[in-house]
Amino acid sequence: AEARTLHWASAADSLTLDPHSQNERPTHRISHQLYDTLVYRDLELALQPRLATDWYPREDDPSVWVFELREGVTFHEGQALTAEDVVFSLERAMHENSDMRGLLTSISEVRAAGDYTVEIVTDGPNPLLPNNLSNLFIMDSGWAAEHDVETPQDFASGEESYAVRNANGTGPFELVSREQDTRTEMVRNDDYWGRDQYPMEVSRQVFQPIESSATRVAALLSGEIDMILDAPVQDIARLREAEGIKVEQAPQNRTIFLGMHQGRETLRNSETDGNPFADERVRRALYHAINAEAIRRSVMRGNSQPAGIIMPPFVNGYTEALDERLPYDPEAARELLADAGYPEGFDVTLHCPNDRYINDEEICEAVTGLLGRVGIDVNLVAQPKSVHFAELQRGEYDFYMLGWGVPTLDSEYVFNYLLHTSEGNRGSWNFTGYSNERVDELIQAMGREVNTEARNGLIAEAWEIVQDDVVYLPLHHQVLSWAMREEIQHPVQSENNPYMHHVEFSD
Amino acid sequence: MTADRARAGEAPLLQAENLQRHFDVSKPLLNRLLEGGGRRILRAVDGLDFSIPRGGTYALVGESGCGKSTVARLTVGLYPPSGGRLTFDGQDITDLARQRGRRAMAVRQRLQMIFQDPYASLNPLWRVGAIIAEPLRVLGLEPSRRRRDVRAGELLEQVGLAARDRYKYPHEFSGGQRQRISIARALANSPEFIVCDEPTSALDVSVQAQILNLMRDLQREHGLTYLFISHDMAVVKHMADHVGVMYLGRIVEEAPKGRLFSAPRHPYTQMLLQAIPSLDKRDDPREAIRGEVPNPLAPPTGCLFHPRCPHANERCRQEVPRLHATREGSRVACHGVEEGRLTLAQAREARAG
Amino acid sequence: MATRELDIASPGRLRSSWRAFRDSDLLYSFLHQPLVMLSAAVALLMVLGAVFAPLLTPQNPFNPAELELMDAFVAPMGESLMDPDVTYLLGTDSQGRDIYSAILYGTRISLLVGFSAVLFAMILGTSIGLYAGYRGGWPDAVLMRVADVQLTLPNILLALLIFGIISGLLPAGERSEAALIVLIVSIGLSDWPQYARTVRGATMVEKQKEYVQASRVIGLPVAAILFQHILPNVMRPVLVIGTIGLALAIIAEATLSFLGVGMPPTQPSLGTLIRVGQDYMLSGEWWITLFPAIALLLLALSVNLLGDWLRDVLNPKLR
Amino acid sequence: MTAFIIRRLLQALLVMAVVALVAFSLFRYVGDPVHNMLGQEATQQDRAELRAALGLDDPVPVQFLRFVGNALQGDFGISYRAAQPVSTLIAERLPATLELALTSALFAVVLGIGLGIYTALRRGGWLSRAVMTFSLIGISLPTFLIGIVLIYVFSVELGWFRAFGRGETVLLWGWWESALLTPSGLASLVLPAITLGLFQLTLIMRLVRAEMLEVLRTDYIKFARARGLPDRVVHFGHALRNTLVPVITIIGLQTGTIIAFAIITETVFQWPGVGRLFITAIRFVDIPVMSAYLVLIAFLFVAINLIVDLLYYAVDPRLRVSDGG
Amino acid sequence: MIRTRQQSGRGDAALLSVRGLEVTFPTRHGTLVAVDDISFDIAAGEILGVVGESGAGKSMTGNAVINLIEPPGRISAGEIRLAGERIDDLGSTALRRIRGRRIGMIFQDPLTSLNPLYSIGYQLAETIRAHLDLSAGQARERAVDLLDQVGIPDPAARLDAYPHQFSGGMRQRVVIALALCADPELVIADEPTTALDVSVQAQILTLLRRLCRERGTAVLLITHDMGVIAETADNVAVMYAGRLIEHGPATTVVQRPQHPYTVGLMGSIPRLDTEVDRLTQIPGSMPGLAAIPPGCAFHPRCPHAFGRCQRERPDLMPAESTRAACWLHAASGDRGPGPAVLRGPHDG
Ligand SMILES: Nc1ncnc2c1ncn2[C@@H]1O[C@H](COP(=O)(O)OP(=O)(O)OP(=O)(O)O)[C@@H](O)[C@H]1O
Ligand SMILES: Nc1ncnc2c1ncn2[C@@H]1O[C@H](COP(=O)(O)OP(=O)(O)OP(=O)(O)O)[C@@H](O)[C@H]1O
Ligand SMILES: [Mg+2]
Ligand SMILES: [Mg+2]
Repeated sequence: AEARTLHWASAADSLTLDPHSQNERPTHRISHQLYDTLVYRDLELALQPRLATDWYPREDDPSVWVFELREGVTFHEGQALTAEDVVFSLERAMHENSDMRGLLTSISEVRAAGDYTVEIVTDGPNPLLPNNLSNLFIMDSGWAAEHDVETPQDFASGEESYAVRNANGTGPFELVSREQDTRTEMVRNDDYWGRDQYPMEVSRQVFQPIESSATRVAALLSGEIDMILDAPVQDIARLREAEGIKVEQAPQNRTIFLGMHQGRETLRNSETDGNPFADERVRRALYHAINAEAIRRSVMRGNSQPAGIIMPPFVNGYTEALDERLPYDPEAARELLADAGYPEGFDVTLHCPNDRYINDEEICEAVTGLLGRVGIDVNLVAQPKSVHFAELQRGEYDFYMLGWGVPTLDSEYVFNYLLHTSEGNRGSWNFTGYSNERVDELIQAMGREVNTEARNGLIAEAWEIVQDDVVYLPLHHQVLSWAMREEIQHPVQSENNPYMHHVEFSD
Repeated sequence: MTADRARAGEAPLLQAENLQRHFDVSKPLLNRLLEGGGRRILRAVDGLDFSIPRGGTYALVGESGCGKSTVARLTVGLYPPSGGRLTFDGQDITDLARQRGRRAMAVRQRLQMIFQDPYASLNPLWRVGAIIAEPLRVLGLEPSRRRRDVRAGELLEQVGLAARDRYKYPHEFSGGQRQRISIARALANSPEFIVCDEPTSALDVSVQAQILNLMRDLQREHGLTYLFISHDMAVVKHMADHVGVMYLGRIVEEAPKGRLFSAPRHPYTQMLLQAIPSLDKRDDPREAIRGEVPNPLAPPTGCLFHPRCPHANERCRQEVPRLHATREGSRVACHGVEEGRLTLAQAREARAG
Repeated sequence: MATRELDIASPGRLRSSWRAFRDSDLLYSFLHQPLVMLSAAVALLMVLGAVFAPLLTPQNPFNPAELELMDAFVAPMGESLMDPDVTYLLGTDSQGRDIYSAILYGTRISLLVGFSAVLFAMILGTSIGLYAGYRGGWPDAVLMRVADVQLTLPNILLALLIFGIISGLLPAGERSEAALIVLIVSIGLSDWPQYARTVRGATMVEKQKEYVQASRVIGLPVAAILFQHILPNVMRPVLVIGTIGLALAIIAEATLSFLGVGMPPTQPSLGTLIRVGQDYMLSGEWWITLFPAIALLLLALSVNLLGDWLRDVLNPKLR
Repeated sequence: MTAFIIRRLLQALLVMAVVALVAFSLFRYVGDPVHNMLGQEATQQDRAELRAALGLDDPVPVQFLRFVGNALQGDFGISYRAAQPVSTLIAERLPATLELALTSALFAVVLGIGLGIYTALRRGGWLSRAVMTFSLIGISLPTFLIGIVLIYVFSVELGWFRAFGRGETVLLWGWWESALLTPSGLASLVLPAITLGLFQLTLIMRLVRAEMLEVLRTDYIKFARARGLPDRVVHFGHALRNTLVPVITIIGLQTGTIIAFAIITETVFQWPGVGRLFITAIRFVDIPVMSAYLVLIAFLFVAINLIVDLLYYAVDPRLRVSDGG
Repeated sequence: MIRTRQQSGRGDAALLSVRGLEVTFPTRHGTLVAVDDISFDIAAGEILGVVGESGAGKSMTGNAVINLIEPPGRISAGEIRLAGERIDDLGSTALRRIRGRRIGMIFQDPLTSLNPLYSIGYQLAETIRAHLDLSAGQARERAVDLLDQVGIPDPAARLDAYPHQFSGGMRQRVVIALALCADPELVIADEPTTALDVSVQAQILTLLRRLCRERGTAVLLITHDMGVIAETADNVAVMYAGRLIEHGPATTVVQRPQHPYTVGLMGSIPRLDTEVDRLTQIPGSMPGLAAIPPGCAFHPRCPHAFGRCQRERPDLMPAESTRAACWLHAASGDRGPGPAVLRGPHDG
C-alpha cells in the first residue's frame, strides 16, 4: 500500500508507555497501538478476539477461564508470543505497582496450560472476567527481564524504568520516537499478525497532544493534523461546515456526575456546622436545583445527554426509567433545604478537574451558579486532573466531579467501585462515605451469581436503593466527537479509543 | 581693622590645627589582591593650620581639587576630620559632624555656609519662604510659623529682594537672585561665622560684583566672620584680610592680603598670579607656567610642587617643606625661601613679571 | 506631606501655584497633543467605569447565582431568552455572563491589581532606593546587586515563581480566594528593582546637591532630609516609571490570568476572560474574547501613551 | 580585567548559590515531598522508607549540599507529574526553547536596532511617527494576544503558517532535536518567533532610539560634525557605537527575558519547550521541575550577564584600560 | 602688533564677514531672538574676541558661522561670507567641505568633546582623511606632528591612547589639534579655557595664540572673561541680550569702554593692581530672551538712560576709537547727558 501518515491529536498525552502502570484512557490509547490485548472491544464495543482466538470457562471448573492464543505472533523485536508471556503479563498487572490490579482482584492464579493455552483461575466463578481484559496488554517476558522491567513502573513515586519510554509489543504499530507531552511517532508493523485482516492503510502515525482546544481545532483546520479525538463542543458546528472535514459522534462510555461526602461528621472545606450532605433531602434538593437541560444546551452545545443514572446506556442493568432525571425545580429544592434545616442554604467547596472531561470546568461553573440560586454558596476549585484525582483519592473532598465509564459493560463494575462501602479492594472510588449493608450484600452476590436473570434482579434492586438514596448527582452522558479529514474512515469508538490499523482512506 | 584686633591677642573665632581629611578610594579588595597595589588614600586635606579672627575674612585659594571645599565642609561639620583639631570660639568642634543633640545644635546655630551653585543650592520644590525659614525651624529658633514667614520676608529685603518673593519658587529667579536667597538663608539663624565656598564662581562678573558687595555690606553690618574660598586671585584680593594658598591639600603660603599680592614668596603663588590674564598687559610670554596639578592619588615626593617649580633642586624632590614664618609676617612652605635662595627681591620681581 | 507644613498660607501662594501649573510645560504639552488627551480620556473613562461598575452594570458577573445559564452565547445586542426586556450589549459567554458587565468588573480587577502592585513596588523600591542611595557603602552594593539580579528576571517569570510557591503553600481551596493578593504581591515584588535603581541613582545625585548640604549644615536629621528634601525631588522619575509600570502590571496580570495561574474563571479579570473566550474564537462567538481583548488593549495603550508622554515632558533632556 | 572577571564569576556563583537555596527550599518546604509522592493512602512504613531514601532525615545543610551536588550533576530528581527525571524532561525541551528564543532574539535585535536608528535619525518623518505609534501598540499588546491574533489570521484564515508545535525535527549530533532544517519546522517557527520577538523588538527599538537621540545631543557628536565628518560617519561611526554601549546590556538582558517570556508563547503555540514544561509544572505544583527550571534560567541569565559584561569590555575602552594614575 | 580696526561696509577685505545675522527659536511663547541683527568682520590672522554674559548669544553666533545651530533654532536673517563666498545657505555636502577644512571649531569642555570610544589617533586621522587626500600612514604622521605642535609630549606613543587617559589640559590640546587638522583659515573657539584651571588656562591661551599667529589663522574667540580678551584678542565685540553693543580694538574697549554696559562690566571686575572698597555694580541682571525690553535692551539697568533709550534701538555708532550701540554717542539730536559721564572707576 502507499505510504500514508496520519497525524492525530487529543488533549492529553499518555502518561507512560508502561502498559500496566496507569489505568486511564489516554495511556491505553497509545498502548493499543503498540501492544495487543487478549481480547478487545470493537467499534460497537463487542468483545472481539485479538491475541486470544477463543476463550471459555473450563467445563469442569467454572472458576477457570481458558484462553487459546493465536499462534505465530511475534513481538516487534522478534520474540515469539507464548503462553509464558501472557502469564507473565497478567501477573505483572497484578503486582502492587500496577494500576490495573483492581480489574484483576478476582484472579487467584494464572497458568500456562500449553504453549498457546492460558488458564486463569478465579476465586469463584467470574462470568465477566474477559470483560476486564480488554485493556490488559501483553508484554514479552524475556524483554522485560532483559530490561529489568518485570514489575510495573511505580508511578506514584516517580520511578523511571525502561518500559516508560520503550515498548516491545505485538501491536500493529512500532514505536519510532516519543517525547512526552509533545509527540509520539509510530510506524506500521508490517509483520503484524492481522496484516491481512485489517485495512492497515496507515503506514505511519504521529500523535501530538494539544491541550488548548482552540489550537487543536486550528491545527485541524489548517491541515497540520488529520484527526482530533476531542473536538470542542463549541466548534463542532464550524467543523462540520469546514471543507474536507467531518465530525463523527457517538455516545461515550462515560457519565459525568457529582459526588457528595455524606459520611463525615462535618465538611472539610466549609464554614457550615455538621454535614448537610448527610441528609438525603439536601442531596435531593441539589438534584432538583441542577438544570441539566440548560447545561446540555449552553455548556455542552447540545452534545451531551442529560443523565439520571451514573452509567452509560449500553451497560447491563441500564433502563430508560432509571435514566429519568428528577425534574429541575428550584422551588422544590428550596423547600427541601428548608425542611432539612438549611433555609438560608450553606456553603461548600466544589472540586473539579479542568482538563479531564468535556468542558468540565464550565460545567462546574454552571453548577455553581445553579446551586447559588437556591442559596447554596459554592466555592469552586478547578485543578488539573492529576491534582484533582490525587486529592480525591486521598479523600480530601466534600463535593466533587467525577466521570465514570464501564469497560466491563456491566453494572457490577459501577457498584463495585463507586457504591460499595469503601473497604479493601471494594468501593475504592467511593469517596462519598456511602455505606449501605444491603447494597454491599447485593454487590457481593452479583459477583457470585451465574444465573443471568437472578443477577439482573440483584442489579435492579441495588439500583433502586441507591437511586432512592440520591448517592450521586448524575449530570449527563458524554458524547464523543471526533473530527477528521473526510477521507479517513474510522467510526467513533465509544471508549474513545481509535484503532489506527482499522483506518481506511476513502480516496 | 580686624587684623589689629587679632594682633591684640584676642582668641581666634575658628582655629584649625593639623586638620586632615583622607578619603579611602581604594579599589575593591579583590583588585588589590590580583593587581597589586595597596590601599589608596586620597589626602584631600593634609595637615592644615590656620586661624580666623573674629570679624575677619580668611580666604583659601588654589586650583581645582586642591581641597578647598573639603576644608569648607570640615569646618561646618559636614565631614568628620580624619585628624587634627578644630576649635570654634574656644570650643572643640572636631566631632561636630558626628554629634547630634543640644550642644551640637548650639554650635550649628552659629555657623552657616554659602554654596557655589545657585541652581543646586535651593530645593526646587520648596517655596523661597520655606527655604529661608528652614534654619529657623530646624534649629528651633522661631516656633511660630507666621513669625518665621515674616522673618523670611525681612531677610529677603536685607539681601535686596522683595519680601513677597518668598511665595515664589527658586526657578523664578536668576542666578544672582538665587545666590541672594542663599545668603538670606545663611543669615536666617544669625550666624557669626559663614563659610563661603566659591559663592560667585558660577555667576557673571556683573552679578558677581553685586554679590561681593552685598557680602561685604553684611559683614560690616553683622560683624560676620568669613572663610572665603575661591580660585580667583582677584576676587580673593578684593575680599580677604588673610589668604592661604593651597596646593594638593596643604597650605603652601599664608600671608596678609597685601603682602601676599605684593610679594608672593612661594613659587606656586607666583605662578598663580602670573596665570591671571591681566586687563592691562598684553602679549607677555607666560611660559613660566608649566604642567598641571598632579593626580592627588599619586602626589609627588618631597615638595608637592617641585615638578612644576622652576627653582626646584634635589632637596625639594625629597624633603617635604614645612610652613615657616618669614620675617615679613607670612608663612611659606618652601625650601627655597627657607634657604634664602628665593628672596624677597625675587618675589617682587616675579610679581612685576 | 512634609512640605505641607512648610507652606505658608497666603492668597499669593495659591495663585502662584495655579499660575505655575497653567504655564507649565505639562499642561501645555497635554493640551497640544490630541492623542495624549484622548488616551487620558479613555483611561479616565475606564477607571470610572471600573470604580462604579456595580452601578453601571445589569449584573454582577462575579456572583454565579446572578448568571442565567439559558442566556449563554447571546450575541452582542441580543436579547435574553428569559427576560425579553434585557438586552446584552456585548453579548454573553458560555455561562450567560454579560460581557459588558464582565469587562467592567474585569477592568476593576486589572486596575486593582495594577495599582496595588505598582504602589507596593513603588513604596518598597523607593524606600530601598532612598536608603541605598543615601547610605552608600556595602548595604548599597548588596541591595543593588540583588536588584540587578532580580531585574534580569522578567516580572512574569518571577511572578509565576512566587505564584507557584504561594500556591504550594496554600491549600487548593484557598488559592482562588487568595488569587488577588497573590497576584498583587507577585507582580509588586518582581517590580521593585526598577524603582529602587532609579531612586537610588537620583538620590545619589540629589544628596550631593548643595541644598541638601545646606540642610545638613544646620543639623537637619537624615530622615528629614530624605523625606522632606530628597524624596520629593526624586518623585518625578518614580511617577513616570509608575505610570509605565501600571501598564506593565496590567499586562502582567492579564498574562498570568491567561496562563491560568491568575484570577479564577468565576471572578474573571480581563486576562481570564480572554483565556476562556479564546476557546470560542473559532466557533463564531468572537465577542467573548474580542471585547475583553479590546478593553485590555485600550487600557494598556492609553496608560502607556500617558506614561510615554509623562516621561517626555518630565525629562527635559529628551526634548 | 582579571579582577573584574573573577569578581563577576564570584558574584555569579553567589547568585547561583542563592537560587539553589531557593530551589532547594521550594523542594524541601513547599508541600511535603513524601506526601506529594505517595499521597495520603501510603502507610507509615512507606513514608519512612521514602523519607530515608530521599535523605530527608539528614540535617538540612547536608540535604542542601546533596541537592547542590546532585544539581551539579544535572540531577534534579523526578517530576511528580511526568514521573521522569527532570533533567531528561528539560534536556528534551531545551533545544526547542533555545531555537525559538534565538530566532526571535535575532529578529528583535536586527529589526529593533535598525528601526531604532531610523526613527532616531528621521525624528519628524511620518514613517518614524508611524513606527513609534505602532511600537506603543506593540508594548501594550500582551504577548498572548499577539499570538492568538497571529494564529487566527495567518494560520486559520490564511493557512500560511503552522499554528502549533514545531513540526518535523531532525536529530543533530545525536541529542539536539532541531526544527530549523525542515520545511514544516521553519513554517512552525515563524509565528511563535514573531510573537515572542515583537515585544522585545519594540523595547529594543525604543531604547536604541532614545539612546541614539541622547548621544546625538552630546558635545562629541557636535564636535564631530564641526570637524566636517560626513553624516554617515557621524551617525554610524560615532553615534551608533556610543549608543551600543547601554544597548548591549539591554539586549543581553532581553535574551534572558526572551527565554522566560517563551513561557507565554510556548503556551499559546503549544511549543514543546521548557517554558511550557514550567507552566505546566506550576499548575500541577510539580516542585522538582519548578526548581530545576529556576536553576536553569538563573544559570542562563548569569551566563548571559557575564557575556554582556565581557562585551562591554570589548566596546568601551574606558573599562579596558586602567585609568593611568 | 595691534591691527587696524576693521570697518564695516565692504566685506571683501575680510576673511569672515557677518551681516545682519539673526538666530531665532520658535517656542510656544513666541519666537525668541537669540542673536539679533549682528554684523562683524574678521580679517585673516585677526583674533576677534566676543564677550558677554551667559546667555548673551555668544555661542549662538559662533555656531551660526559654522551652521551648527540645533533645531528648532535657525538662522532667520542675514548672511555669512567666508572669503567672499556665502556659507550660511550651503547644503550638507558643501558645508562639510567648510567645516573642519576651512573653519575649525573648539568647544568649551574638553571632557565631552572627544568621543570616549575612539583613540585620539583614530579621531585625528579620521578628520585629516576626511579633508585631505592622504594615506593612512601619512595621516598618522600628520597626527603625530599636530600633537607635537600642541605640546603633547611623546606624541607618537600617545596616539593610541583614549581620551580618558588624558588630563583636562591635555585633552583641550588634542581638541585644538583636531580643529587645526586641515589648516583652517578660521578657528572658532567657544570658551576654550573656561572649564580649565587657571594655570592650564594660561597655557592653552598661549598655545592657541601662538599656533594661529604662526599659521595666520583668524580666530573668533568667544569668552566671558575680559582678561582673556584683553590679553589675546585684537578686536573685541561685546554682546548683550543677543545684540552687539560695542565693537572695537581690544585695548581701547578694555581701557576706555564707551557703552555704559561695558563701562559697568569693566568696573565690576575685581583687579589685582587696584584696590577698591566696593566694586561698581550694574543693578539687575541681563533679561531673558522672552523679556527683552523695547528700545535699548540695556536701558532698565543703565544709569544714564533717558527717554530715547526706551523707545528706539540704537545701532553701533562711532564712539571715540570704538563703536558703541548707545544713544549717548549719537552724532546729533537727542544724546542725553553725553559721553562725558562715562568714566569707569579704573580710568583713573
Ligand atoms: N567624598 C569624596 N570621596 C573621595 N574623594 C573626594 C571626596 N570629596 C573630595 N574628594 C577629593 O578630594 C580632593 C579635594 O576636593 P575638593 O572638592 O575639596 O577640591 P576643591 O579645591 O574644592 O576643588 P574645586 O575647585 O573643583 O571645587 C579632590 O581630589 C577630590 O577628588
Ligand atoms: N533650544 C533653545 N530654545 C530656546 N532658547 C535657546 C535654545 N538654545 C539656546 N537658547 C537661548 O539662546 C540664548 C543665547 O545662548 P548662547 O548659548 O549663545 O549664550 P552664550 O552667550 O554662549 O552663553 P554662555 O556663556 O552661557 O555659553 C540664551 O538666552 C539661551 O537661553
Ligand atoms: Mg570646591
Ligand atoms: Mg556659550
